[in-house]
Amino acid sequence: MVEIRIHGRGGQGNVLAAYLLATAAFFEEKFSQAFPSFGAERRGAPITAFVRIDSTPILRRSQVTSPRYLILADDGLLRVPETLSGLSPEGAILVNSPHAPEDLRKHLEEEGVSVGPHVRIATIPATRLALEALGRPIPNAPLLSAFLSLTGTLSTESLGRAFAERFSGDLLAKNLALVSSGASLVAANLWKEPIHA
Amino acid sequence: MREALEGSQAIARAVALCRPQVVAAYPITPQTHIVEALARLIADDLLEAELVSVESEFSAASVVLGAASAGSRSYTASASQGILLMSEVLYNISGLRVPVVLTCANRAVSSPVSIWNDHQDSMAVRDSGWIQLYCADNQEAVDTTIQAFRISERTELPVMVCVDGFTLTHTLEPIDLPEAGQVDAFLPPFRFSRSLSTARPLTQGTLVSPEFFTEMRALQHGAFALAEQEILAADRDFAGLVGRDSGGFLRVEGDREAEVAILAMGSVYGTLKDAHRSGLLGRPVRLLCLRAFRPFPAGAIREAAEGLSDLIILDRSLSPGSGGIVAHEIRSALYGSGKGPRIVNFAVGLGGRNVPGEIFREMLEALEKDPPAFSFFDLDSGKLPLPSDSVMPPS
Amino acid sequence: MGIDKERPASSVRVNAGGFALPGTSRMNHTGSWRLERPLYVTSPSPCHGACPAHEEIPVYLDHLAMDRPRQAWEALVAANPLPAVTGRVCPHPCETACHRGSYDTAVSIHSAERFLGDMALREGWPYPGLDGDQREEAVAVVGAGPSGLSCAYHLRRVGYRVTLFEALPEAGGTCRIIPDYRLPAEILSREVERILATGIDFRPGQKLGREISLEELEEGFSAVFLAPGRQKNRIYSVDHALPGDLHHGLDLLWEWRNVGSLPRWDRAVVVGGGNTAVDLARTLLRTGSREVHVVTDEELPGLPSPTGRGAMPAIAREVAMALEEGVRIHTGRRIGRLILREERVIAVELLHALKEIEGQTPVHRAFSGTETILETDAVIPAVGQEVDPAGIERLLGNRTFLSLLPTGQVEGETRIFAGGDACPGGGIVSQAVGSGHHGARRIDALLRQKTLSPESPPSPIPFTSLNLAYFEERPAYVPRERHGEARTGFSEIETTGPADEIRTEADRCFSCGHCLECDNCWTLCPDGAVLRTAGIPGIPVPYVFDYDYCKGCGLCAQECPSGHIRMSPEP
Amino acid sequence: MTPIGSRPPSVDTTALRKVQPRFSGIESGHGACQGCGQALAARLVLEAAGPDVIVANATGCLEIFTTPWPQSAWTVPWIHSLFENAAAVAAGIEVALRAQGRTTRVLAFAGDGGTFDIGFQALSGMLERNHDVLFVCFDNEAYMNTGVQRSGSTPHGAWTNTSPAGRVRQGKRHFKKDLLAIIAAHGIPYAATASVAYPSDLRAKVRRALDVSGPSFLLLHSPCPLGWGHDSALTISVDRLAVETGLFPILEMERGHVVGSMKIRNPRPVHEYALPQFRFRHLLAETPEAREELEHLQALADANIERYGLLSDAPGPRDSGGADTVRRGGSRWG
Repeated sequence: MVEIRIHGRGGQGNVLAAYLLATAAFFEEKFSQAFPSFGAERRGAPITAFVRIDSTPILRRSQVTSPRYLILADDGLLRVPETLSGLSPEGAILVNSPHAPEDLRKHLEEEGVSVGPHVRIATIPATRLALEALGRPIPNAPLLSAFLSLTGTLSTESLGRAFAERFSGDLLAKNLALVSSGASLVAANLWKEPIHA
Repeated sequence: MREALEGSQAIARAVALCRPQVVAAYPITPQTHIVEALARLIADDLLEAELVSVESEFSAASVVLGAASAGSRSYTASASQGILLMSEVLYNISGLRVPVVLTCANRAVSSPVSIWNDHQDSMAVRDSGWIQLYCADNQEAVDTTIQAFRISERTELPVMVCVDGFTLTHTLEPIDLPEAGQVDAFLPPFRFSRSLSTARPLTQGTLVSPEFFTEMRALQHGAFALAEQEILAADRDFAGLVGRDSGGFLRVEGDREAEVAILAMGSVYGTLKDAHRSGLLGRPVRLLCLRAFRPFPAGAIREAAEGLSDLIILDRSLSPGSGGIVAHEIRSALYGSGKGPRIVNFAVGLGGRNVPGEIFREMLEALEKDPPAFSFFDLDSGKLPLPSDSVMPPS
Repeated sequence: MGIDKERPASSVRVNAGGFALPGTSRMNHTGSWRLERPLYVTSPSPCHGACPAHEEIPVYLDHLAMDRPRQAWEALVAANPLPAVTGRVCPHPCETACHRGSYDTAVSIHSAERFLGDMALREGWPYPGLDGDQREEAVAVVGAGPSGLSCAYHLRRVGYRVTLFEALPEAGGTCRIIPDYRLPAEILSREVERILATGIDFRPGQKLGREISLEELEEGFSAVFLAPGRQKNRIYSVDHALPGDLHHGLDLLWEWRNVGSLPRWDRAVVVGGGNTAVDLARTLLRTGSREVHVVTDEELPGLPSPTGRGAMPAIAREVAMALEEGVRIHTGRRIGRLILREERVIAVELLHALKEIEGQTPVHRAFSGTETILETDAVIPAVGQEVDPAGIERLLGNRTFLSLLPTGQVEGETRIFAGGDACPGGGIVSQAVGSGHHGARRIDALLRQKTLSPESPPSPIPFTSLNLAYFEERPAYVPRERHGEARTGFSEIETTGPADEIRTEADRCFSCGHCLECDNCWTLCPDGAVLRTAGIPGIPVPYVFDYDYCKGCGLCAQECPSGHIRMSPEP
Repeated sequence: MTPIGSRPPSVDTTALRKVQPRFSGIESGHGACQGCGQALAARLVLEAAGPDVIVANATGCLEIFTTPWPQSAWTVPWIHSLFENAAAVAAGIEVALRAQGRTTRVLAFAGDGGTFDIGFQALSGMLERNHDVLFVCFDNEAYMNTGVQRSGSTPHGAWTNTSPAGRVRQGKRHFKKDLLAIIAAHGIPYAATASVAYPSDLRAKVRRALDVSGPSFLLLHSPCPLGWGHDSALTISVDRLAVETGLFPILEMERGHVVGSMKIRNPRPVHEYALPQFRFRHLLAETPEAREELEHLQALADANIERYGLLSDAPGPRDSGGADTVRRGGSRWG
């Protein structure tokens, strides 16, 4: 089972991101689950959403406390103490950030935030891409497609289908363009591992 | 001082002896006489209190919540629908751990509409976190009311004093009212540790995350263990002053060695005791009168049930689809405690139906006929529709 | 967890009723939500951008509005040591640029400047900032006009030894010939004296190319600042004909200043469109001439010019007053011919003409067949002056002005700087002051071996950055002036405003790009993340952002009336 | 980039907070959304009311974002009971204080749901019984805490999740309840409306309300960037337009009679108000239905202006153009 935790801020569409991933998995006839951290968080406050993907039915209903992957909607979230909590020591973090992973790691170390030595980090400038394409800083499409490309968990085509479930017309076209551009920014299958990891 | 008083008047006088600063209520039968009496005491300057005649029971409960939170001894009374309309606030008062005393003039809950007595209203809010003490007679109602304030203020749990509507509230009988000095000696002036105050500006009524909710609830539940001690201490201490007790958790009377017992709550117990004294029961019977329903005195009940072969439990409320509520709780208290008695649960006196003394002998006789675990004992099956009766109203 | 497991005491333990202690939300650093942070950014105001002397106008207007006139003056003289002079004679481009002008009426900045200048003279306030570390290096400044004085002053402020050479017996330069009705001589003298008293070694009567040479200066000083002005009259002739008693306008103004008398002409024609022409025309009217004409091929100043025609360089307000006083200004005319009897002029022939600006260069055109005759007793050219090349031939080459490098030096030089009218782009006193200040900074940079980035003109904060909802239309201060009969003598026309009115006027300033200390940000932050620091010792700013809690909503920036807050991506 | 003007490292903000020349009833660190109008409004109310108050707060955003146990943003004694009973709890507090001879003032805080709708009965009872309580309704015109559903206060034509704009509907069909008229009918000593866009007016009204004895009521328009769908920076600007269009009249009433209003200096068309807000965006569509609804909204605004005589005859310091003119050096926000 792949367990993913998405960190973002209220109002950025992070719960939607989780739903999109789970929907994409459904299109590949996998079993999936996505849910938010049910809370009273306001727009702008740090929030989390969870995704599970597996090839067998998922029974677990508990929160994802030791994820394999983190998807962060902005690099400032790395400073929120809860963000890194429980991340597998061999886990990986995809961050929406204009900075290079090494710079981010260095910067965090200077601030006393320690990311484990074996934890991999990748970054893509999803906000900039989204602003260019959508005019709004909603980083979902490039971020999710980059994640799928890195991990090889699902195809970006399935992600595109998931987008098509929720969007149409011009907005869908722009999001689909972002899906391809996001995927092209990272090395495909760099983080690939068997789904029963 | 002995006086011939209607139950409601007696309760109002007892409340007044406790010197509440705020009384808030909304009229509902059969509670009205209590509040009317308090209003007269205030009008005649026999009680210095603010009477807030609110626009609903919801606000009555909310006003006493606010008033007690702000550091004033506060009292309200209601019944039936009023208790249910209050129910959201009742949970809130207890969750906030605010000391308040409420008299429930027990009455059935509609529909169908009934203004008459049973215990459905207080039972409906038995999980709201209130201490519930049921009174068997008006003297107990007076004494329990006074004790209730001390219990509530020492435990920071609200107390509901349950008094059968009409049967007690509208019944005049001689009552021994304690002297003001006795009550003052028993009940110190109101003090609430978390009183709203600019000197210590606490925030109350917060949002508690899953991380802490269980602990909050555990703390509230734990307060009921303290409440057990305080109920016993209040009854003992008050008895020391006035020379009579109100039964602690429960009374065990009649033939204490008998193997058959009948348990009742509220005013029916008097009729039961009378039947026993009058020899109407026809055999030795242990008589149990349960006073404390919350906290539920499981230990005391197990002790009282020692050596019983049969225990008849009278319920004056119903959980439809399940059965009597008191019986459920007692059954679970006795489960696993060695060889427990057979428990037979009878619902009686619902919606104010009269419970005569003769009925208890019939119950005892019914024991011989292998009765079901639960039944409506005073049911007139002839009044039930026949299978052939149309469910449609005549056009 | 589990019923029988004892757990170590948690740092957070529940309480009865779930109460919380006051103000404990502070443990929640909501600053982590922020994607953009507000910054207090002081941006150049349009008035500052337009001020040739680079005065920080919103700063001193703020002090003045808050009834701190001395601090206001000190902020003012940080840029311009001659405020009583410029407050009178500057055409105040600041007021033209003032954003308030796009809202109701521009702030009367010059009135404030003048008020502060006068108040300082009256109170005898010394210049601030002269008690810093003194430096060994000596700098020579040539020319004690406004540019040289400004340079000397600013050099003294950073501790240099300064020797100021002046060809004339007195300092003040061309400002000396501004008529008293515009600038009383006493005001100029007192401001000049105050500058000279800052420890400047003043050497009057020392002319470059006469008593001193450039080489001597280079030898004896670490750096040289040349501000010789334009002292040589342009050659004037019409068809090579000249009256025998030709007087140049500038010379007449000097004569009036030094001797106190002028030749008596019943009628006079002054040629030219500059301040000299206008000053002279008005002076002639005041000293007995019955009819004074000004002839120029330019337009009246201050009018919208659809065709790119050149306007008179004279100050628009002065031209307007000259007209009020009776000076007859013939715009779009040129003298085609002098009509002489003997060597005396009796009339001039006027032609329709115009001056057009094509690219950077003016083109003069005249149209025959439009001739008219204007009778006169004198023709006085006031057509401008040139740099006197004496002593600086090496620097001039074949040019008529001193050409500067971006770093302030005269082209081809490393230690010789220049400013004022001798360089391009001069003409008004505040420009001269500004060029002196600029030269001082460049000299300081050279001597300290600092690199100053080439100064790009400050880009003023746009009008749209202001939040006008917070401003109210308010009547502007109108300077009091003598009119009609009261304006025939040499008493000052405009008077310095009363303190309360000037203070009120200063308060009309929008403080574009500067902090008004209006409390908007402090009042309107939903997160209480703006803290007021005004009045707290040791904190030089009126507010600080508490980034521990600022969520970056941008409300403060939106509601800042003066555009002083800017949202910037989180670093 | 180098932050210009960021906090100089020597500034001790904790110490600085202690010397702020104002009373802070709500501390920083609360969890309100960026640009929350209600957080600002509540702080302004308490600034004017001062520390000698007790607050009874209804369920809603304000309650949630200020009190995630064990934290509290409040520095005044504060109690939250339920959604619909803030007025009654406040009444109880007030009688208790009266009984004890304490002079602390009692405030009840609720959103529009807790005032116009579910809390209305308790409010009416509190007013009728003449409790010395200032009830402040933070009116953001929908149920925001539960995710933007329509309330009795939602204006006509506004989108909410339960009054969506669609093929045959243009947002809320019904009108904003004229609560002030209902409050007025109680004949209480003082009732007023105010807006966060005019803090001076707002605070003056809080003080005036606390000056009277007996019940007083303040309807405080406070934008919700989330629920109204506007940029978080525009909270004040949008609410200024609410006033300047006439959609939210600023009024003062004594004993049910209008005794004062904020005149509108330059009335703005409602489309200017609609433009920055998602909840009205459908009214700007190029369809006859949208146009009609927008005209309807304009008519409602015009009707308010007419009904209360809101047009300004001459510019004045208390009209919509002059009420928040800056004063150099602060202190205008009296």
